[in-house]
Amino acid sequence: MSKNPIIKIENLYVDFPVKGGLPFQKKKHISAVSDVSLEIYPGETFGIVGESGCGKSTLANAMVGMVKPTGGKVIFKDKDLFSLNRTDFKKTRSDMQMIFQDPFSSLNPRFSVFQLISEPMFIRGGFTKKEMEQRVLELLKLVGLDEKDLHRYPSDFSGGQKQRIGIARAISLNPDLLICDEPVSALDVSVHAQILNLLIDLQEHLKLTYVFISHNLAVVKNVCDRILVMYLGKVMEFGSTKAIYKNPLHPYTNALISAILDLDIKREKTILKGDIPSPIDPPKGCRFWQRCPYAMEGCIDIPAPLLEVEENHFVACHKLSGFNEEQIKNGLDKRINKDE
Amino acid sequence: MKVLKKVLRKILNSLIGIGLFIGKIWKHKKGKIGLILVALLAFVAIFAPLIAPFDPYDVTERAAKGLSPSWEHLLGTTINTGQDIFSMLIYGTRVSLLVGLVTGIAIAFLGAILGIIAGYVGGMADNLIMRIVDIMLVIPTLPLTIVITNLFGKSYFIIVFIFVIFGWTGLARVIRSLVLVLKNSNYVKASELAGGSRWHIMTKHILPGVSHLLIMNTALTCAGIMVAEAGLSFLGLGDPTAISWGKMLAEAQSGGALLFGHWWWIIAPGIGIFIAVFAFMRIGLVMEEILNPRMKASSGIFKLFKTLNNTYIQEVFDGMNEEVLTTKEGEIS
Amino acid sequence: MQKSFIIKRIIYAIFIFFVVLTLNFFIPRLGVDDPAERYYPPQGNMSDIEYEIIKQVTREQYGFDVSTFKQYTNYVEGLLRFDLGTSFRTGNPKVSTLIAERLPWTLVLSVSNLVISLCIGLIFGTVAAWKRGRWQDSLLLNLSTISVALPAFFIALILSFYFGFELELFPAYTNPNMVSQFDWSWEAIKVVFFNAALPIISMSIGGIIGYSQRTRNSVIAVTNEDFVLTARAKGLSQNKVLFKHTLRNAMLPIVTAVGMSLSGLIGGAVIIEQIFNWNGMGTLFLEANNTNDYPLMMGIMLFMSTIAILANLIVELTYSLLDPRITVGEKR
Amino acid sequence: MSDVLLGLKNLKVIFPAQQGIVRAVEGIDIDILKGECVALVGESGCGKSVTSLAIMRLLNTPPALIEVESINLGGDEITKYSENKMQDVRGKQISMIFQDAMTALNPVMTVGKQIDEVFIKHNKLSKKEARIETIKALRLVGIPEPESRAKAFPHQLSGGLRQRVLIAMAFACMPKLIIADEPTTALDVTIQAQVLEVLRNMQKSHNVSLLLITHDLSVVAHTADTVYVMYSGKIVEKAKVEDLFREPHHPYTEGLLGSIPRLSDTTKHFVQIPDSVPHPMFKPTGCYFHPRCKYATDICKEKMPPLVRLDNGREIRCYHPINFSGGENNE
Repeated sequence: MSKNPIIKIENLYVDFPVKGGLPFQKKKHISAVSDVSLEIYPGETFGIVGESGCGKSTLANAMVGMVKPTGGKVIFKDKDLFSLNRTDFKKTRSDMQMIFQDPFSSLNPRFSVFQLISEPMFIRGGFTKKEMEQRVLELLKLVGLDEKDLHRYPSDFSGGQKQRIGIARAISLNPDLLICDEPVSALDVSVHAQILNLLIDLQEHLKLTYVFISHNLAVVKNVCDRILVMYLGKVMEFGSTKAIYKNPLHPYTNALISAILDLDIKREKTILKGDIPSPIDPPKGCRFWQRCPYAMEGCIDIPAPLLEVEENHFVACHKLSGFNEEQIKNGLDKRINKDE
Repeated sequence: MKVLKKVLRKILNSLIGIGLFIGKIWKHKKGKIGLILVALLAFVAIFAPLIAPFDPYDVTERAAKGLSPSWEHLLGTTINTGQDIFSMLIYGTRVSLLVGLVTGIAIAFLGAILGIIAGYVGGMADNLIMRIVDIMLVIPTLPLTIVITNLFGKSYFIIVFIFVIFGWTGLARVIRSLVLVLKNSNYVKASELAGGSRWHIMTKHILPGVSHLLIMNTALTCAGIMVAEAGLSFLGLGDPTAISWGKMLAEAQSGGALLFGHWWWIIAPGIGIFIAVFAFMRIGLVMEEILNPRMKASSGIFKLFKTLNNTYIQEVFDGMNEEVLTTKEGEIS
Repeated sequence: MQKSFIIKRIIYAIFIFFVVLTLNFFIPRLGVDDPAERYYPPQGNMSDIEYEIIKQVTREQYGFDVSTFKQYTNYVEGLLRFDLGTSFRTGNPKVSTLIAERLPWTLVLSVSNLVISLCIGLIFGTVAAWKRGRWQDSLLLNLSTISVALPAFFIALILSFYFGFELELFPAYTNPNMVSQFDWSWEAIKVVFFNAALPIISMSIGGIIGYSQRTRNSVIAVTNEDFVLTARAKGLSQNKVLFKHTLRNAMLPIVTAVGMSLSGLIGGAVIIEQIFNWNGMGTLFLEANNTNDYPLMMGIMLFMSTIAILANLIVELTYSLLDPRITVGEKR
Repeated sequence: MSDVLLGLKNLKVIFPAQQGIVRAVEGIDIDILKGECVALVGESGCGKSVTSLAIMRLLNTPPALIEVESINLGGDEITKYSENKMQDVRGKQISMIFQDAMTALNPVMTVGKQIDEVFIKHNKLSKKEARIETIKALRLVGIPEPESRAKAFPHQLSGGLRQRVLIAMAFACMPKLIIADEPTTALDVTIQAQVLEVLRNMQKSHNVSLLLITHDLSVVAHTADTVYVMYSGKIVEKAKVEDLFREPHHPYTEGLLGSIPRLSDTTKHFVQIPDSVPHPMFKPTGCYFHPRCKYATDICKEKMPPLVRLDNGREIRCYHPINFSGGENNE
């Protein structure tokens, strides 16, 4: 894939100030996204995986410009999103759309299906009512809803159907990039497959590019071409889905994969100790060291660099990158003894 | 021409909206009472001169002071001035309703605008508005009203003004917290992503989202304001020339109604206040039920349980009974 | 976290106090160039020279002969010594002395009102929530609509008419000797009790119903919470679930309501005091209004505001004690 | 049959409402053996949580109306117990773990105190003795520094720790049966694995029976012994866990299994069940699953299939079961 990337993120940082504390005290910050760079190519599905608080949603929000980054750039279609003026920004951004996790709160209960799906067209303007209706009917068919549903309200629909409406709204303006923020995790299990299949079909049909955010590695595996694993705002591992599943190199990815309760394979499981630490003032070195079964002295203070270990497979772990001679002399390569 | 058409359509739409809304209230038994009462009060207030049998301001010509209720004077006359109490009661509707409605609507406007600004714009504007709210909350309203009337003279204009200045704070707070919820909802986010301007989001999502709460609050504020107006008039802070129920009560007290046992002189304005406040309260409460069905559902369920037909329930239960078959594997179907 | 929360709240309260104080200083100066005019309005039979002299005397007496800024700093300085200024009455008594004289009498009414409303309201409300949907509950619901529509002063008039004039059970007007002859003797306390009965009842009817309604809603809301189910699943008795789990959480909104009413502790009884001729802060304020006694009026206003600020502060701190989640400014 | 710990027979729960009657649970039987882990699997609204509350007799009437033939706990018929006697059963003989530990714990009480209550109520201990037991219980579920954690309020603990506190509370008196209602749904994947591990170890080492209620079949795979699959208020299939995963008989179970993505999958598309769960007030005629079932025939639309109990202990409610030796729908 040597094409031009559709969206490119360069060294993105997003910090949030923590509320509370006295006015004269130093403000604390949540480091939600820290030094993330990536490129997404047209037509692919890019997965961002991690647990709650890992910054995956913040990253997605920064991509679409809903959150202003504290550092770094988001370049969408060769335009730096945050240096554009207001009108250009809006115009550029409307080529990116989002599908939300909770279909119950993502549809305005006061809008009919027609109003919901045609809202983006209405905002852009230049459509007659007839055109809009035509297009909405087309979209309804595309996402597997009935024409009769046109003038019904969200409360009449089940979770899965609501999500279909959400998808129809997102694709109504023919966007290039669709960001799916946990599109199935709020739905009933038996509906998951429907929605995922619909997304896959739409991608083929409309030549969409997806950014697929999920906490569930199993879902991501079938859908995504490449995966980015995040933990506490940092990239842990990054590469093609095949490579990562065949050979997870980072201990965290390994744990995530083994946490999937697979029906078929009864494999040895690594269960991580401890909890996800608070994103306020995260660990200085490797952000994962407190829970890492292989943590070494050096992991505490020195952040692990993101290294390309295979072609298109990046890992940030000291176990792979190792330490230099001086550091080894100082005993930084010693395993931290964890009292079991 | 086109603009005019658009404006007219907007007005028509909102009128239809209000109509639908009133219909919703009308469906509730409680709401019906409220609506009927409000309509009645409005009728009385507008046609007061036609309904009232006497001129309530007339203190000169009547020698008959302190009359007991009779067919001529339905509620008797005042002891000290000989005014017709029934006519005063009819005219009192005007002040009560006018002050209540004007204040209520003004508060709704101010509270909604400031609440939405605080919630939606956020940042400095939010900070400023919320600090003002905090300050308003600690200033005692009634004493300040007294001070202001002392400074600028007594009139209903001043009273309405102070009510509005102090009344918006509560509403703004409620609206603000709802706006914060709406603002962070995914559908607003989706709208923003599609390029929706602030204006679009404000008018299409936020304002309709708070409208129910706004109307409910306005009804309840109207009720509260009418009580407060009666209190201020009772203290003699209203327009000294106007006739209001609160002032009637004060006159009854000072005029010796208590002493001479003219209880109707006290009861009549009291009932006036009661009916007016009650009507608006009812509408407000029905709105609250529509907004917040969980709280009222309880009594409905209990009533339902009382009326439920036991044999029907038994039938439902029995209908679920079924045989369980036992077979060997492979012999199925 | 706890400590910084307290400090923050206190700093904020002081800030609010200063704003209120400033408003208080400037309100009587609204619309006139010379504050003395406000304090001593021109009277018909007075010649210009006479009036000028009187104004001059007033200025000197009340410290208006210096610049406005200086007056302001003097005012603030006086406040630090708990000096709220000098009343315009004959004999020029200190505002603070006048307030101190009347305050206890207002507190007799408002504190008993608060205690009665709260105690009875809590019990009624809990019962109504417990008997949700039965007659007790619907009775409360209907009463609450009615009570708002019947203002306290109307109830006061009716009570004073029926119990004071018709039945003559309680005095319809306060005995003017009650205050001057009060000597803590049993007899005197009995007199106070008799005179206060009607005002307190008329004030607390609304309060009782209001608190009942709040308690009921709050208890019902908490009863629907998951942790109440957990408590029941532990096998706790109904009483334990109610008192240890439900009520404590249900109290949180009630505390806010009490705080709100604390701020009206002193100014809330103006009309009732007026009806019963009760010698409290409310009547003092009305007297001041009738005599254009601005230092007294503004002194009382500031005093009331200060009480309200303190009440808010206390409520916030109490709340943070009752609800451990409050002081945490950050997640986790 | 002496090794049956809990025998639930013919439980029916309905919720009358203004618009109609919600048939939440329509006559289900569940047997739980001693020391066994039984899973009750179903989607939201299928009546699985209502079932658990009905066993604890914690459903309020109104809004619920309950009819049950028998709830037999270790030989005693608890349907006949008075409320007082039932309070002795709850927490002591049956206890519960709820889904969301954040809301299931009282926010204004320290977690230690909340566990103390169980010991004080059932073991008649003093406050001090209870605290010692509480700390033991917290240590048992792997909470580090239990002494200081006992003094913490729920919001000061992380999600995983909170869930462990609930587990400690449920195991406090070593009851005969624990009902866990979606115990890991609200947690992160790595934490989920920890908590499931703790739950399973506790259950196995203390030989407690566990009724695991979940919508997630993959949780069931490594935890449960027997699985009941529930759909729209009815049991549609019961089987040993290995049997169920190897050869599901009911089309719904097949669909559920298919929609779980597996690491070994190679195709891009998922096996999908069309449509969604029927509204509990407006259920279809005949078999409730027929509108979504690819094997449905005319009889499925008319008549609810009976529950068939096979001699190998499996139960199935379907006219056209699949994966049968000699069955009609084998591929």
